[in-house]
Amino acid sequence: MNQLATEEGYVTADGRQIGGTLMEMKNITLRFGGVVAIKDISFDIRQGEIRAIIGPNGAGKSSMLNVISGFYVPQEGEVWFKGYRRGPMKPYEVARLGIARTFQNIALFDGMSVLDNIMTGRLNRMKAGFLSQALWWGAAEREEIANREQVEKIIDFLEIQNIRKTPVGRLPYGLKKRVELARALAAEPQLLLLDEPMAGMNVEEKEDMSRFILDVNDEFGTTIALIEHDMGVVMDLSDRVVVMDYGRKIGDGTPDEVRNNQEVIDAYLGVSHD
Amino acid sequence: MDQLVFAAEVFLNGLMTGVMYALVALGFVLIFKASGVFNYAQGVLALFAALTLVGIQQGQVPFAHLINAMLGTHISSFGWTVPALLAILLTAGVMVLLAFLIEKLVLQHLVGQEPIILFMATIGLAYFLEGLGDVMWGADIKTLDVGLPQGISDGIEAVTGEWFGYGFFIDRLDIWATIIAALLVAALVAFSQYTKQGRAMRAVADDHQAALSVGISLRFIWVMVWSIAGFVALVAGIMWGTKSGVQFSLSLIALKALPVLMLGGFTSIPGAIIGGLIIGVGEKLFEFLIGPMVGGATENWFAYVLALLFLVFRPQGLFGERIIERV
Amino acid sequence: MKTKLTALVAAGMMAAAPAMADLVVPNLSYRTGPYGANGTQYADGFNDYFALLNERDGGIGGEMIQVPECETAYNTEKGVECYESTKDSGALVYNPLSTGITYQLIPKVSVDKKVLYTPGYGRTSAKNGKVFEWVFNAPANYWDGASVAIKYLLDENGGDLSGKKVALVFHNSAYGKEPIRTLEGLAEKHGFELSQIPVDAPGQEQKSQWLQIRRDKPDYVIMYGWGVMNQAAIQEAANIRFPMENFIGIWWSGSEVDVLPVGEKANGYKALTFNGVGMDYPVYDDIKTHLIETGKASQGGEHVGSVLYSRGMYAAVVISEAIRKAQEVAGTSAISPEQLREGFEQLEITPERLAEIGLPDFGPEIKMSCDNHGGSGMARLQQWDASAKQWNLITEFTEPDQEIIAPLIQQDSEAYAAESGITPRDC
Amino acid sequence: MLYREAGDFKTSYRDDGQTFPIRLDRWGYYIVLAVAFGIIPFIINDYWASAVFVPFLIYAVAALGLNILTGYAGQVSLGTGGFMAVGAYAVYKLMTAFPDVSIVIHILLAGGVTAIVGMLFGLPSLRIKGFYLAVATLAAQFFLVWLFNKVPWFYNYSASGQINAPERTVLGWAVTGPATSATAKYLICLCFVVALAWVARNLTRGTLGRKWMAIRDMDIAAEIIGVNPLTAKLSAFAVSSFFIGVAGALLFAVYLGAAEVGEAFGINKSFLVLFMIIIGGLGSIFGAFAGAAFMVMLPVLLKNVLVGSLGWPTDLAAHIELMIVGALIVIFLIVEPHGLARLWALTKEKLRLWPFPH
Repeated sequence: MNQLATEEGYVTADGRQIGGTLMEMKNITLRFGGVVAIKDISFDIRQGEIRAIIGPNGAGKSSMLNVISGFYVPQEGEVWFKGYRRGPMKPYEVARLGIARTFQNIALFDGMSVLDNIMTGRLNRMKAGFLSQALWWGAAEREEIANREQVEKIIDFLEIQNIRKTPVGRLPYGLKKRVELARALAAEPQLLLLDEPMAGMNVEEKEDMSRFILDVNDEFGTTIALIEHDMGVVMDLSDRVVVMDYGRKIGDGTPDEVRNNQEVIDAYLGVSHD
Repeated sequence: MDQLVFAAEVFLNGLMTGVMYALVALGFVLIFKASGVFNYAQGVLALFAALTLVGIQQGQVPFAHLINAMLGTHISSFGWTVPALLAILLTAGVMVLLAFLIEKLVLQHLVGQEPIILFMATIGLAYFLEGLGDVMWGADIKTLDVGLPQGISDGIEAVTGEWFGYGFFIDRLDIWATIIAALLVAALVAFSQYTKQGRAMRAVADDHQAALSVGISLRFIWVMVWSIAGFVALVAGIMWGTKSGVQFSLSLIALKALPVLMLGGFTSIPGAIIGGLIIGVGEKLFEFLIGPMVGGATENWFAYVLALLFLVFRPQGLFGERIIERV
Repeated sequence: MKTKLTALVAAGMMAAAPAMADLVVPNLSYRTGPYGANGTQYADGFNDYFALLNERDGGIGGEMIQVPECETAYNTEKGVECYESTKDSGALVYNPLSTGITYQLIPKVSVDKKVLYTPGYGRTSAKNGKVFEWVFNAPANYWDGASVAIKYLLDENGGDLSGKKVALVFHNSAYGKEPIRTLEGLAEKHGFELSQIPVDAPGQEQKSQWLQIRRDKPDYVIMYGWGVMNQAAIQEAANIRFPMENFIGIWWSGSEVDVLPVGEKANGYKALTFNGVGMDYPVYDDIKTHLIETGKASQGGEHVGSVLYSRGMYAAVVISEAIRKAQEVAGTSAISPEQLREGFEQLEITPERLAEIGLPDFGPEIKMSCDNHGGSGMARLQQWDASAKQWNLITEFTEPDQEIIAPLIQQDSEAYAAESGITPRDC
Repeated sequence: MLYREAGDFKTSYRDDGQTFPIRLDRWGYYIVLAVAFGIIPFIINDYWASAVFVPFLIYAVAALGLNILTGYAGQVSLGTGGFMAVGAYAVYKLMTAFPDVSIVIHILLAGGVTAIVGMLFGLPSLRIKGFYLAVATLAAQFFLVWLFNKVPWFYNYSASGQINAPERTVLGWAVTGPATSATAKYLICLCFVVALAWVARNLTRGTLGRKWMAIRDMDIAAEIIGVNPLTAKLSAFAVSSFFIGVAGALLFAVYLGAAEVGEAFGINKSFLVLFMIIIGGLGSIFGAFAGAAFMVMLPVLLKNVLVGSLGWPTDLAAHIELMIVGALIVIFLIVEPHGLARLWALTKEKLRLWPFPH
């Protein structure tokens, strides 16, 4: 049952072909002052797969995601993306490499409409000069319409047509999460990071979101790395899972492998650590 | 050598001026800490307090001008004078009443609004109080005298004259201001440490939600904090009013306190004091050393530029809480 | 509903216009803002004198005078608004008591053909009537004041100021900077050393400036201040025990509000003035009977006799005399601004005339002409007596040093003419 | 009944993205323009120009500028007066140095100079946020005023430090200097306002506007989705300062004609323009206009009513005017913290649904 490990990739249980390494984390260590948030963790993310990072509260999952997205710079270790070692970068430079993300506590732009929020996902693709923008003439207008078409596709895909012009601040929680996903997708990322995409949702909303995640992966071929609390959802969605606890990696493999890992079971059942 | 002695004198005077700035800044900090409101009206509160003090002391009839204009009468004064101490107490009472009204009529309706909205509301309040002060007590320049001494301190001049061959100028009013400011801060610290209300105030400053959940009345705290800030404004008003008369420009001292706030942080009482001292000394020394080269009158902007440069390197101010960015 | 509201707003925006027949002399005053305390007294004096003429004489030459008041708060934009809102109602002459507003109005009045009368303030070089046809600033201007002050110091020192140190403490604005060139010229001529000490508005904190004065030990301090700056400076001077008799203020730095707050220690402070002070003038009997007792005095007459009240009244006196002259020249009582301008240019106020209107020796003799719009430039000194709480006149009217001032006026007015494309007229 | 979007279908994204998607709004806009260009110039007199229209138009430009910085990009600034002074002194230096170049070009260049100065003072915004930044911008305010007062080169070494606008013409019409007619003053300001409002609208609906708003709403998230905070904030400072510089240039050259920096461009200006955008509505082009109209007209209105109609003494009226303005600001914030623009939008929303309450 071991499908891992050839550089060429592997085939998942449901028969999808997974490619080579897209991102690789090598011996990452992250500290805040004296507190070690991540301790010497290595793993990889492959082209086209859905990779999950799970672990109990305080395990360091979010910090890990922030390292991947470039918001935190680890003290030790290397981050490789698309075959190049990534030096310390500003977050917006990371975004331009093709990494987009959503946030645990929804980081939408509340003052803007749904449409504008999603359009911000495409900011890096808009190249019209200042004068063209100021006069709304030539490149600026063409670009706006072309990108709007792309965005409308995503709006259709995520079934949020009827709230297009609504200010985001007025939306219910579940829809906000969906809009945030739409914004990330609008950037057409190579790697999509989802920070607890289903936190705080009811069962129905969770089902919707799971479906969208699978569809995104399926239809656009986007590589997805996600953090999630809900074990059941994670196991159903992901191809491979990294398990963290107290900043260490305690397991890595297919959902089935992880489920049977004794250390993981202990961590989730709350076996004391002393 | 002479330059050094002069600089020392300028330094000391800067410290004293700094205390005067800190007095104004203190009022800002108190309110900001407890209610998150950047109270632009603090300067006008000082003016209003000083106007009220003089008015009560001299037995002026409030709204005399308005009454005269409407009824065609010619009243101006009750014809009595009130002793300074009693007048100060009465004025403090007026400030408490004012705090109550501000809470009731303004703040209560703005709970939960963004800080910028609250800030704007206090600007509106400043306009209103400025107009009210003028209508109540008249716009002419008033002399405020509660018995504080003014003028050069002979003792210090003599002593320093003996030491350095040049007698330092220290204003006796400044010495008194320093003593009173020290007492005021000590009283504030004692109040917040040792009384129930003070502890409640600190709790609110730490965490609004948590304080509410343990049954502290936010409204009461706000009234209290504004009252205290009103009292601080009264003290500042007395000092500045004694120095340069009670009139419109008194409210502009707020502008002198803003760089102090930037430097010291909006939430720190020690910050307000240390910040005041740094600004006072900084602007006086700069005027003394660099001023002559660039044509003088640098004090209005220097404090701001100093605070700005400082902030670029330490965005949270001297004692402000460190900002940790999270996603 | 909406149209009604619009109409209401539109109606509210229209300024109420006085009846056209009277002589209209708008009073662009300021009773609020940073200089409100000073402006109030001046405005009262200005209003009261015209009110007196109306009450006692039935106006001037049978024409009643209207003095619509408009609050400028010493703000140039409000000043412009006041000017525009009053100019179409037959206004003859403006006296805004603000150098800033004066600068705004100088170009406007020449287009609108209104007289601008700025006694003791405004643009100094407006004295040159060849360039500034519509502006008058008699009896004295800022440069005259500086010169008279130095002349006084010369007298005090037996005609020799060489080696003396004079410090100029000034309001760091257009107004305060005015005397610098004159004083520089005088310093060169008389060999004294001039130091400049600017104070930024509002100026309630002047410790640095006075510490500097204490260190430098100038022999004399001359001050060009306004508002709270005056009393703060006098207070600080007292604090450092600067001898008050060596401290001279311009006429805008020498009123009761400037010295009273300082109390006893202001005793001996000197200031220039071009008008008389105190109540010892016969005109006050009339003001008492016609205005105060009938309740028609501005603000109940609480400021009658103060320095600034007297100065406001003096401005009104000059304007009313000019109106009289204009009526005489034009042969009609309902004069136009053009005719008033003529009246100003031919105005002559003799000591006899001043005595006649109940103000003997109240101001210097004024004689204007087509090219001299600034009169003689004479001013005198007054000194504060703190125990009696009154100003005493201590010198006679003194001529300024025209040798220094005249070329400066020539130069500045010509520069203005060149900049604005004005061809100076022949006189 | 008439105000409906039903039946007003959009068939392209271009139509959908236009400024006034509802037909009636579009008509309203054209009517306002027609009145502004076709009727007012013929009936305007000096009083209306000086007391109401010209200051309104100029402050509308300044409010648009500050609204870009504060309303769209979320950076509170109290340096508006100082930046207006930069525009005024820049246009003065240009006018006197190159008298043959068109004043329109001078005014635009003055805006450009202000943009550069604005960017310089915008640099600290990368480190300083919120009220700290607001107070920090006061450094610009005080320093610039001091500078223009102190360095004689800026005022061409005139004796008093006042600057005077000489006469300049556009198409043969004097637009600055004493001989300018009310119509010319009004029209030149109107042209600038219309052009700049259109530019502001374009910028705020496009890429740059979205970057600004993203920074305003959540700067960290904006950075993570790829907005460079440096360029976003500095471009906001630059564009905003350009507008404010143009407003300063117009205020001095067209409206005042003469100015002294401390008096005309003091801290009160900064507060006045800030009031305008908050009362009008942050992050709204319409709000800038509404706020400017409100703050320009209210004092004139109050003064005329209190002094003109009720005959109160001017000082009392001025004091009560202060109280009323202050109270109105507070009441406004309590009733509608998002300003006149929101009030207007809510009214329209109600109209759209009328006569059905929901």
